[in-house]
Amino acid sequence: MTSDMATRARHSPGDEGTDTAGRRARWRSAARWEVGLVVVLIGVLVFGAGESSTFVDPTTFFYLGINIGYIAIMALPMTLIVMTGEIDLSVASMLGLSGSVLGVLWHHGWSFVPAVVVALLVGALGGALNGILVAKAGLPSIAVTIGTLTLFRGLAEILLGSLTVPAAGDRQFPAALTNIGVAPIPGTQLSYTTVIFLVLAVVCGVVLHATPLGRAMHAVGLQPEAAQFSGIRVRRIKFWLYVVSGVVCAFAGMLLTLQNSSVSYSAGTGLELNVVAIVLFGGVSIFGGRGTVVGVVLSVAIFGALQMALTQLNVQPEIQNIITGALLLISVVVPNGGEAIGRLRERIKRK
Amino acid sequence: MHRVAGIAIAAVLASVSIVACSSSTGGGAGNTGAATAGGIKKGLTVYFIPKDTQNPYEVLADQGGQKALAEVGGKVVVSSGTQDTAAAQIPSIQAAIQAHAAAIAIAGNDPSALCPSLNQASRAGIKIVSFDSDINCGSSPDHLFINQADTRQIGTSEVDLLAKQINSTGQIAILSAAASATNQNAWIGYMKQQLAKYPNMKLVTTVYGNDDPATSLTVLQGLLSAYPDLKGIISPTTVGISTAAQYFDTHKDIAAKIVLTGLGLPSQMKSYVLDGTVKSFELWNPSNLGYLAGYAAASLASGSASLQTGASFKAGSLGSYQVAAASGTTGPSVVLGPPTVFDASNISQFNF
Amino acid sequence: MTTPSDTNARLVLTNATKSFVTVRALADGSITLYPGEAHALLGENGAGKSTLVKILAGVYRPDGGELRIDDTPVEFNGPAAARAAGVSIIYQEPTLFPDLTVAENIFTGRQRLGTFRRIDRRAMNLDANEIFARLGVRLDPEQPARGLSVADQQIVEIAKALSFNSQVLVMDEPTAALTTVEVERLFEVMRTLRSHGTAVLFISHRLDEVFASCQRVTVMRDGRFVRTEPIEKVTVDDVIHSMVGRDLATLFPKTATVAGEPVLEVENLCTAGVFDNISLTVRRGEIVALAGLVGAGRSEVARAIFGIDRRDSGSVRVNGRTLPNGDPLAAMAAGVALVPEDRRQQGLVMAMGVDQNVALASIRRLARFGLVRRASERRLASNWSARLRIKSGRVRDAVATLSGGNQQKVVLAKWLARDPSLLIIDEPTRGIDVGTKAEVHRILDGLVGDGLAILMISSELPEVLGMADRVLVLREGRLTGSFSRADADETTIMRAATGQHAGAVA
Amino acid sequence: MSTDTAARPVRRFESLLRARELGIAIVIVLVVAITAVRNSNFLDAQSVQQLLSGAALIALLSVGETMVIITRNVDLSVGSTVGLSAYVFGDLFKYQHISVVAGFAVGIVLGAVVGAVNGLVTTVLRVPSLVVTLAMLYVIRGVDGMIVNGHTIDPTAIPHAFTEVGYRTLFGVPWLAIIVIVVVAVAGYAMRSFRASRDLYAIGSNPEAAALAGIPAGRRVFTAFVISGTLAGLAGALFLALHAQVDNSGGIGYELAVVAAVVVGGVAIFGGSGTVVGAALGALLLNTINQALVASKVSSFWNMAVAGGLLLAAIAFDRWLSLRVARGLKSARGVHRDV
Repeated sequence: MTSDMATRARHSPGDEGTDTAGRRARWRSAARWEVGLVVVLIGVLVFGAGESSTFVDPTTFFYLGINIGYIAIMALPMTLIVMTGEIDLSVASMLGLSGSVLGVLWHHGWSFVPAVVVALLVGALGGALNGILVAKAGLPSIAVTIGTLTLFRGLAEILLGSLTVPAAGDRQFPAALTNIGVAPIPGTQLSYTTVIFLVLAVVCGVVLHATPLGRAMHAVGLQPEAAQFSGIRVRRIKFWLYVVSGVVCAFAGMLLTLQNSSVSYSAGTGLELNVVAIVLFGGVSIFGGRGTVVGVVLSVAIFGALQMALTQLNVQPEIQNIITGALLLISVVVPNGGEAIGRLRERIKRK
Repeated sequence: MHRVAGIAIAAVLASVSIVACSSSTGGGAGNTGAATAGGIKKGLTVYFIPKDTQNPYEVLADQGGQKALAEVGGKVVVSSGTQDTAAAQIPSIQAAIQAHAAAIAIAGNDPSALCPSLNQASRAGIKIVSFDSDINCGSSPDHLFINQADTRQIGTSEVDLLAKQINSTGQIAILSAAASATNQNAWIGYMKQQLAKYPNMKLVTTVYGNDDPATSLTVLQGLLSAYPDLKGIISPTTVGISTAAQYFDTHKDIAAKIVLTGLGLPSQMKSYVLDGTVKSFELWNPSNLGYLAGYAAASLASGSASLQTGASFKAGSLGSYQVAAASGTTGPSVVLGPPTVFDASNISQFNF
Repeated sequence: MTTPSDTNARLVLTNATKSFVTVRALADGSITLYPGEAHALLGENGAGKSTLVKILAGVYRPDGGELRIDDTPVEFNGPAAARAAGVSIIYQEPTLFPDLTVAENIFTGRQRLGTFRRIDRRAMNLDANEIFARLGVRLDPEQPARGLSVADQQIVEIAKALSFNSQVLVMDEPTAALTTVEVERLFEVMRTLRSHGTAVLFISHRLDEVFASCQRVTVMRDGRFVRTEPIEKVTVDDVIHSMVGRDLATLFPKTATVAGEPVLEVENLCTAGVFDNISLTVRRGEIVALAGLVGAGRSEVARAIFGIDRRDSGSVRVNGRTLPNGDPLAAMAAGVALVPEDRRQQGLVMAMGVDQNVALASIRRLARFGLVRRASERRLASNWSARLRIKSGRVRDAVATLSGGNQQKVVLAKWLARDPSLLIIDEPTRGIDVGTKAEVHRILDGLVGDGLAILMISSELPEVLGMADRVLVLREGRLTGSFSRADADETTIMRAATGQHAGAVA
Repeated sequence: MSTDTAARPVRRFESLLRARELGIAIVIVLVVAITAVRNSNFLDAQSVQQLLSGAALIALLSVGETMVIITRNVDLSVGSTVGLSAYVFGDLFKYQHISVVAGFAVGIVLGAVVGAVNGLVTTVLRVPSLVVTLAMLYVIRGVDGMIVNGHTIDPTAIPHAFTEVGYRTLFGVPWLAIIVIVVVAVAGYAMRSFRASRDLYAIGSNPEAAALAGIPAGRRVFTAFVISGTLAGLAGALFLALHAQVDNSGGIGYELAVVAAVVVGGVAIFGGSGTVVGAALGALLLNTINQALVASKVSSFWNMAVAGGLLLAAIAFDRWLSLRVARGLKSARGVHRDV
């Protein structure tokens, strides 16, 4: 019987007192989540430093940036979209598609800048497609973006097929730019992707936590109807978030292409789930309205550092999968655990 | 674990048996005597970075490498991801750099995407050896490609093998791995050249099974209904050929019409060859490939080998090898030897 | 509160209490139901009626008090238990499964089984038809509940109750959304049930119905039992008096004002299938009430004016400026504010603090250099909390922790903070305790005094009569009446609303 | 009176719902027909069998997925479960030489256990199933990898009798397909004819009402997950039968393919409506498209793009349909509120 109320508690804003209490609990736990993440991060760092002889090494930081920077960048628009209660599973495919667009144009002798511009435009268009289907047509975003996930990757495959650009006889991408894959920013150990991510993260954080727009996003995620009745343009916000997501992911595609100084249609295959994992582990509620950019940044750092440490220790990659899954479970179980226990007590009391 | 033990024994047996046949097929120059770690430093660490840690073919190669380094008193670290992506291999390259490894032996998941990281490695003084699937980084980094068999030779011999069985006439198709798979694409390139010699054989299409049984099966089935008059299929990938073989095995009528050949693991293909579903196919010994890669890496790291054309080095029980000149996109390379053709007569001797 | 002669009573609830984190919803819930008798439960919103109902339904477990059925004490640990004990509830908003068929909705979890415990659809549908026959209605058991009219949905709910052959049937404002004909049919059904000895608890705001069809009446106020009387012993007036508990003047402090120039001018507003050809004007300093039955399209008109829904045709002018279609922001910019019907879903973001909710509609004004300043937010919130006497802990507390009345005040604050020229307020005092109710009314009165124009939608006749300068009545999407404060009274309005003199019914 | 006025559009609505399966079937026929025009022998027994056996696994998984999605949940762990079940089965074959039956049992039990974990965490802790099953996707894939540990189960290890489940035909229908058709038929019938299964619809259709009706939502949802897991386990066993080989990559990416099939099959992603038959047909359609493309000599590069486009079209079509119906109801019903 108690479990019946589950769906209710989740699907309608709380009315009864008990419900309210639960909501407050979750509210507080959300506030505490970042603290928990800091602890975990410290734990990972200590573990890495203690176990791996090469972990405490300036290059580690650079490599970490190389490995997770472009994924982290995709996690930012995802954060905003999840904040509004939607999801975008097409991010990784968009990364691949934009890369392929750049690749095919480059292959046909376009010069770099116009090719990049077109690729970013494709990103905007793809995002707009998601936006129209989700925000304007009101279709469930999970279904829509599974569709575009397939579509975008498919288009990428049509564009490049078996080609890896630069193919034999092609020009190499501008060395000055592909340099971001091999050299940190002079005088630092920061990869360019890291800095770009951090800058975007700050922008994202300010927008989400300190502007009317960000407040609107919270409202939309928590209670779309109430938001609409407060003069918030719910559909418009969602639409543009998808466009932004498209552009940012396309941009990530450019970065990855330069970082690898090459591109093939399969670039970034399957990363969408990693992105979602990062965002959720960052404490962003899958139902929207709750979460912080800080949390997501911490989550990125944790996943990145963990991967570095485990690879250096040559731990089976399978273990890394398991840890990812475990962290994800923890991120939802911990905040709900308390309530669950409470409910069990209630239940026992009734018996 | 009993399984690991089993595989290890298998590997040893395999290499021994190959020694026999490789000398018979006139592979590496003579001397199949006991290995001597000629001028190779002790205690070298070589990072083996396979396409992924699970692919059985790669696992055999890794074990070959471990065997080689064991012989010269060094050690192998096998490191890679669970999926065949460049992104999964880059962290391993970084780990190798940070661990100041002596050399890296890598099977590239992507011809170019790994180059930046490998460049860093080589600048850090790490010798680079690629095996199974070459990387294509233009000038740098310098690296030695351990070619399982001369790329051209694989392409041509596949076609010849098929031609023999369908007496050089009819439609044929190729069932490959991923569309972006470097070595498959290279071989297919040479197959097309070789087909010019057979005016009556027509390559109708190439389909891609992404080295996934399910996908391979779907495209194979589509292929069959698309080209009813198909006479032969070449599948230059172990997953592709075994999937096709399994399908033919259960559809004798098709097996009767269509000849299947390509590159496959004897262990996976044995039953099909013995019951006649597949007449013959090719492969080399993956553990020998790894073994050779191991020696090459160790020798380069010890300065006892160089990338100069004609430079030679000793590869333990496989004898000594010569560096072949760069040709086309392939840089300096050594060739393990011509692929072994497996058929009912010899397949039982191999257990890899 | 039970009289000794209650051995033949079917259900007796005595001194039930229930309180939530912040609110005491029920202080003394007592009622006695007799077989074959229709018993009216009267009281204003917030009087504790629905809490009492939910206790009978087994949804809430009372903190105190006793419930006896057929003279044996019972404790419900869930709706199922209540139903098992023969108590069925028909909620104002029917609770059906849109994707299941009518028959399945009736027999959820009790479908007729054939061999191998398979559902025997034919038998099930026959049962359903048989029940419908008993109720004298025609419904297709095979059709999905999605798309049934509210009236038909209620019929399904009643059929469900019948299928339990419940001894007690509780109907929570079943007629609120019904047309006269449908109401008639419902009363037919009620009579049938009574003749079978069912005890009926009937909750309604329409006193005429109550007096027409009930034998006994219980009045509640502020969560407390007030009195139970045989219907013939009481008059409409003293019932109202005991409901309100004070003379209307204090509850509806309406000071006479002179209407100024028109603020809102609506002409021939149409939305196919929702409302048709609505024209109305609201002037500075007057409260225009939009009366009518639930579902008559009043809220929809409000939504269309504010721009939540797009209108098919017609024009909306505010202070002379025509509003673009379907654009709430434009409406807000033109000085329109909408306090919506459903506070929890539409009015507030329950998980946000009082401050953020108050600021939500004026957030852009509060921003400087595009950045929200929490301090100014909090200042705004605490100012309005003071002015509207909002009782909350810290202004940062989530509004979910506030009582209904205070929540409503927060919604008001949110809109008044924009100092609008037109306030559309939908069910201003639904679910609010009488004390706060009077406050809200006082606030509204003050606002019109300061020259605000108010369009008030209310289902509570006393409120309409007490607060409005003019009353417009909506029935099934059409304006069917317009009365001045002087000549508006219960009967005239109900007539217009139910169409008794408005000719044929759809 | 509204009873009558409401009835008519509702009829149309219902018939449209019924037509859903028909619609997909028609599309499948169209695709086959068009392909057959371009390539006559796309219609011969062989090809048809290939269409069936090719779609079988996804169709099987879509049955369980449908039950889960109908309750407003989702199961993303099926792909990993298939891989795990398939490998463990094969491993036991190869090294413990267990019987086929025992192997099936093991695979199925494994799946059931995974499903139980999903169900427990989701219902007891009230955690969004999307997150839970996403996490399980990683965990199981990892565990699978550790068990596989670089090995592969190759055809030599698999008895012929078993692998022929994938190909032997009965009256021209592959056994594999027969098994799946039976499961779909049984499930389809059960979803119509048992209280518990109607509860699933109720829960997804209106959670609050389900609570008031005293439906044990927790237990029902749990069961749905267990069934989904169990079928994934079975699918794993059949995967081995079909391919006679498996390594750590078995079933990678199936989860999205299944969800896609279910959505194309007309199951509402937010629960309440849809049928397993529709979902299975959705799987068949997607597979048919893939094979049709190759068969009609379109470069296989186009497969994904077409599949994606089709998926979007299906979702959009559903929406358009429901909007039309809603409008129909409104105008017929006058001003009454929606349910």
